[in-house]
Amino acid sequence: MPADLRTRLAHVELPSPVLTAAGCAGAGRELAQFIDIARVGAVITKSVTLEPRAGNPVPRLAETPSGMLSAGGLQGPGIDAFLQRDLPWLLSRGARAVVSIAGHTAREYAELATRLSDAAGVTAIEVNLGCPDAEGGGRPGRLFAHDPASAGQVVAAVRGSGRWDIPVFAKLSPDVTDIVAVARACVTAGADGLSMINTLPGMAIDVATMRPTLAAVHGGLSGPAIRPVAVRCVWQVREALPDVPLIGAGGVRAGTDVLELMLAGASMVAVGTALFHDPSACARIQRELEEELLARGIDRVADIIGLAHQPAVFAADRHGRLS
Amino acid sequence: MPADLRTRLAHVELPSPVLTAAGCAGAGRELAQFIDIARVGAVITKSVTLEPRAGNPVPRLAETPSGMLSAGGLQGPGIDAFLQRDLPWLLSRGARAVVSIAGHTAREYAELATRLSDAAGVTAIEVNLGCPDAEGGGRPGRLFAHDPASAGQVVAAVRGSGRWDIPVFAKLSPDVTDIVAVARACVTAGADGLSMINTLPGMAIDVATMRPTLAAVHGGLSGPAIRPVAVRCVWQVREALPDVPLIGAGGVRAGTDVLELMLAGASMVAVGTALFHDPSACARIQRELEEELLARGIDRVADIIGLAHQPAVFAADRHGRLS
Amino acid sequence: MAPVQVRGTVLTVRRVDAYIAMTVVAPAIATRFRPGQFIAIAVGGAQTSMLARRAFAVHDVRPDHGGTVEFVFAVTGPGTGWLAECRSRDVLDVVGPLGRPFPVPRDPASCLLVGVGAGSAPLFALAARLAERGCQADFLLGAPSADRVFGALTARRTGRSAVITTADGSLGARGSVTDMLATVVQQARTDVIYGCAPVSVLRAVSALAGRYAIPVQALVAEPMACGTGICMGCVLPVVGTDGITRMVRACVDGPVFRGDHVRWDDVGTIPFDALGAPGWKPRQPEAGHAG
Amino acid sequence: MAPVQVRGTVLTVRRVDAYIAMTVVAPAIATRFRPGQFIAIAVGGAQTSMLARRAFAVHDVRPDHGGTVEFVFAVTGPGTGWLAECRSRDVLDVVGPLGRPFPVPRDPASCLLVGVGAGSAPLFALAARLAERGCQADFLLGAPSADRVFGALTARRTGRSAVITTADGSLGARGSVTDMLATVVQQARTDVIYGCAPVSVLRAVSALAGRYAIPVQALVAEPMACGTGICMGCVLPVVGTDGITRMVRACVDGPVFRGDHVRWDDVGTIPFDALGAPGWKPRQPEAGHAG
Ligand SMILES: Cc1cc2nc3c(=O)[nH]c(=O)nc-3n(C[C@H](O)[C@H](O)[C@H](O)COP(=O)(O)OP(=O)(O)OC[C@H]3O[C@@H](n4cnc5c(N)ncnc54)[C@H](O)[C@@H]3O)c2cc1C
Ligand SMILES: Cc1cc2nc3c(=O)[nH]c(=O)nc-3n(C[C@H](O)[C@H](O)[C@H](O)COP(=O)(O)OP(=O)(O)OC[C@H]3O[C@@H](n4cnc5c(N)ncnc54)[C@H](O)[C@@H]3O)c2cc1C
Ligand SMILES: Cc1cc2nc3c(=O)[nH]c(=O)nc-3n(C[C@H](O)[C@H](O)[C@H](O)COP(=O)(O)O)c2cc1C
Ligand SMILES: Cc1cc2nc3c(=O)[nH]c(=O)nc-3n(C[C@H](O)[C@H](O)[C@H](O)COP(=O)(O)O)c2cc1C
Ligand code: FES
Ligand code: FES
Repeated sequence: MPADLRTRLAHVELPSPVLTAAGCAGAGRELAQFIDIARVGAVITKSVTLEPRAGNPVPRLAETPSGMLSAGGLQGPGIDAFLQRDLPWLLSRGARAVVSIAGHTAREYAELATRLSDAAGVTAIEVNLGCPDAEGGGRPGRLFAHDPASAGQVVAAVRGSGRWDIPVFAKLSPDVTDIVAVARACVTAGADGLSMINTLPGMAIDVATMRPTLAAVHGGLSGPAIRPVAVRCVWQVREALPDVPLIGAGGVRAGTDVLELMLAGASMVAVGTALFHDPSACARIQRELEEELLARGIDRVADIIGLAHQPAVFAADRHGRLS
Repeated sequence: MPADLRTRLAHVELPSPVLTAAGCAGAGRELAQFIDIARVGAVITKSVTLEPRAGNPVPRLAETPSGMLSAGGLQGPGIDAFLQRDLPWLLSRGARAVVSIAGHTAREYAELATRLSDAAGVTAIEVNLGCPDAEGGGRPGRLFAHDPASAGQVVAAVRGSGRWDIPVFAKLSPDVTDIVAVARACVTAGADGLSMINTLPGMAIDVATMRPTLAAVHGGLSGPAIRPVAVRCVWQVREALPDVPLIGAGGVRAGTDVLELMLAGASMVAVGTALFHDPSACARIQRELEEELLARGIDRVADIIGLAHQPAVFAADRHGRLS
Repeated sequence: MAPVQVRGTVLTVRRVDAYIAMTVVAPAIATRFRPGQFIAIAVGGAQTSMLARRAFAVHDVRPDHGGTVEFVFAVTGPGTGWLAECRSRDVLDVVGPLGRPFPVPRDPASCLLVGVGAGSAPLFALAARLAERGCQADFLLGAPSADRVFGALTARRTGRSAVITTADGSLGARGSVTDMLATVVQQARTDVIYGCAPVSVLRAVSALAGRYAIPVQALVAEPMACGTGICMGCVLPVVGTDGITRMVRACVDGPVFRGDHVRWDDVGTIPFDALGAPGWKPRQPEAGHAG
Repeated sequence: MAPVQVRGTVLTVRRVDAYIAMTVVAPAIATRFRPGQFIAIAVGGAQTSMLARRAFAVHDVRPDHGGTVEFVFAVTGPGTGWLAECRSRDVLDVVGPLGRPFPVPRDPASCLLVGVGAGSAPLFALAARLAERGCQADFLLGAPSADRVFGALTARRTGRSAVITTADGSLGARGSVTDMLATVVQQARTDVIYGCAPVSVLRAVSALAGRYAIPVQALVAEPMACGTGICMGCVLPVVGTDGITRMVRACVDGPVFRGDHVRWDDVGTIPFDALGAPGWKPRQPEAGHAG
């Protein structure tokens, strides 16, 4: 009997803990050529902004060892086109939509949340805090996610504007000295759950042109290269806030990677960069996850959430040590 | 004619910008079986502590995609044995020794610096700030490198105890919200140069045992996976402090990686994890670097330091754009 | 038809001058393929450190073994280096056919096919399809040197005419395809131009075609990471029929574009008037919403 | 003699039951090799994502092609999986011979060679060397099942005696090598034991040998990342002749250790009395420095 893959996104039930990560699957349309997106836990959409955005010039992407640097600049059609075209399409395919939102000010986030509340069929909102805080002053390039207070303000604004029954997940960045402090601030401000990690700030220099490879100079590092950082962040936040549901992301490429992040404390896991490499990754990973659970005699995927935090004896005792 | 690889470590001249990174080449003895360590720019030794240390239990290492997680716990013989055995051996081979030091308190660092000042032949001191601050209070696991004030205190203590003519490099960690602030504090406290990056905090979970892979639970991520983070840190610090010499490290595996970090602003580049994979990496990388310089018509490696910060036209103009 | 993802067995690997021609068994791709489309291949094996797929224009499809796909490449980096090491019976993860194919004229026309380097590869399947439509194909192929002109012989054998240019003069005329373009267009009385070449060449081709009022279909082979439209890494500014410039994806909306629609001079930038560019404002504010 | 790093061409790849035996041309390693030493191989090719070298005990060296090295492995993960795909004429980056070899008795002695799984592989070169010294070799080989007993035939052909155990009873006695150990030691009047097996088995072998006051030389094949002594990833607690426990590197100070020197029960820990353990104090404070 295949394992029960159902998991809970706050009060919403998902058929699988495997989601697509924001910005790595558009609004699901392209992947639907390769897999049945109704069977994916949910599609986390590309972060949607109030206005259409043309994004950054190319090169926007650079391959790095087991990773990818990207600086797309959130190109997208804006919330109007998203609500008219993308969301209905996703729903028509039977998929669940977690809508990621991005703005320059807490007000913009709030407005986006309001707009989403008027729309039917939004499973959850993911608040992309990895955006420069236009009013933050101080250091240029400072993100909402860099500061507990700014992060909390944005979350509170969204919570105050969105519908009470749409769960709000705050997406954290790993490039902070203390991620737990930011996590706490978001939960205190009303986040139903947390999502981590966004990309790590990185750079590449083209040794032929002797200039930064990306047109935007700086970019975000993603892919298997950063998985150990994602596991660490999920572990730390789970340790501090054991009751808050977490969406883990960062370098997931195989079923065992989902296991790893769930054992660390994630209730759901999002697949990002791996989709560029394998457009059917979500379906494959889900299959691999089922096989891994079967091999361990685990009936319900929900049983492994955070299991690695338990003392060794107990964990081994419950599910038998494999070797 | 081969390119001139000489570079300056503060007021000391090195025959090559390619060094071994702290903790990844012991004190040079093992590598000397494979390469002539006198031809390496310098050997940065494993961080030496006051007392002998047995380190952490195994597993201490875990392979990750294009990276390595490690938590060795600074196993080592202590400063006495180092000065009696390791340093003289290095000098007898004609190698230059940059001695990395690690402690729990600023006093310990100061004492180590004093001991090194009494010894002959120390080319420079690298202050490993990636150690838990025993007196830091607050968050457990807080490193000196996490806080500008603590980092500055350690550097000041070392500067105040060591010989004035031995350059002091402060080694920074990348897991901070604002690495430039820490860099500034170290320079203000008297560091002659900065070294970056130390490992990124990470974790892995063994999906067979369902427990953290490393005995120490948390570890440091190194290897090519983190190179984009290293390039970004070097770039940021160079931008803020253009006159401070930098030792770049993080994922260097090939001659082009040295170029990349030097173009970003490093005067020297240390090779770490790649040595596990290829014990003759330093010699090979040096050869590759010479070839890359030759192909670009660059006579002196020192000319490329920070070149990627210059406007595109100028950089291209000076050295001809390759395609 | 929608692309598919298959595990295709390598059938043959041949050296062709400076190039490698690789044939992979992939019936589902071969049957769907139309000239101008490309495939995206995962490189580096199971534990690969290279996450971006490598895109290659399809050179040819054949019915043997249920359907094979051939592509031609030069080793220019680690991905193509790995591919070059593959041997017969190795298995590749291939996605395709991807992108918008070359549109072909309904009625017989005089077609000029311009290719530079490996960019010539996709032109031969196109020529075959043009022949089915009763079109004439003239070739204008260029490269830095003789060994990097792909398909000169085939062009001479199958084309109505074939002009070759090399930068070092080692084959055909010394110079670049753009030097010969006007001459060839006039001699061949070209009705439509198809091109696959670096952007600088495609720009020149499009400019000249504009002067002669000839339509151009340009295959843009700019860097891509996914090939399937999700990474947004391959955008270029293209003017829509509504006159609005949008940053569109070469892998989905291309790789074949109308030459007069691409803002060649602005490739690599976000033109200030592109939809959603910084400071951009909708030209017709929605009535009633203006505040 | 110091190890070398070479690029060795794969000569043959053979399946041997559940194992793969690979022979690599590496004269400099072959001539330096002594039984018990190992090699460390880089896996995954030029752009590999796998940075740790994979360690393999040398099974055999031969003089052909200037000197070849053979090792035997099972596919247990991505590194061995990649190796298993290598074919004749591929080139591997190999470092070796590494580590402390098996010491051999000066005078003829009755030697028992205990191997589990692929751990049997290094015992045959040892047996040959023991024979040169006029020693007798008895074999005690075990594995989970018949196809994972390596070298049963050779053991029977070349050993004075050979006892096989399998967990499932598919070959020889049902059980593990530790079950048969006392019997074999008594029957063969063993003077010295050589073992290569998991730590749990080596611990049992050492314990039994202790009771019989027989020396044990144990080859420890615990996880390693570099094999050359620089990563400090392979340490285990070993008691020195001065009675002090130190965390020593299996790759440099081993892989062969005296069984009675390894603190088997404490492998995987830092014993509180190990030099430099937390709270550890030198037993003899230096005179005059006590403050
Ligand atoms: C639609 C299309 C069709 C193509 N057809 C062919 C063909 O028929 N024959 C051929 O030899 N080449 C073709 N290319 C170019 C080919 O994809 C690149 O040469 C190849 O990706 C280089 O990979 P590399 O790892 O060897 O080199 P590197 O330059 O080291 O590649 C490194 C990275 O850059 C990306 N990249 C670099 N240049 C290109 C490029 N021009 N296109 C796409 N990605 C790039 C790679 O995906 C990778 O992420 C085509 C490209 C496109 C977009
Ligand atoms: C001295 C020595 C001799 C050995 N001799 C043999 C032999 O003759 N035949 C054989 O089949 N195997 C031998 N091994 C074990 C062999 O090295 C591992 O099976 C192999 O490294 C596993 O790599 P993998 O990627 O396939 O598996 P994985 O288990 O996925 O390896 C992942 C990581 O763990 C490390 N690792 C895991 N297990 C081991 C291990 N036991 N030893 C070293 N590193 C490990 C690898 O280096 C890598 O970093 C020996 C090990 C040592 C230390
Ligand atoms: C090209 C690209 C675009 C991304 N866009 C977004 C985005 O719009 N919003 C967001 O919250 N995260 C975005 N991310 C971050 C991913 O959602 C994810 O958090 C991160 O890439 C780590 O996961 P991965 O390693 O599986 O890619 C993007 C990542 C990439 C590579
Ligand atoms: C096993 C291991 C041990 C290390 N030990 C030290 C150390 O003792 N002191 C120190 O400052 N850095 C230490 N480092 C960090 C490296 O010096 C280097 O900064 C980091 O690994 C990034 O470089 P790399 O990617 O080339 O390894 C260690 C790294 C590894 C992998
Ligand atoms: S290559 Fe990824 S969107 Fe075009
Ligand atoms: S394996 Fe690296 S020190 Fe032993």
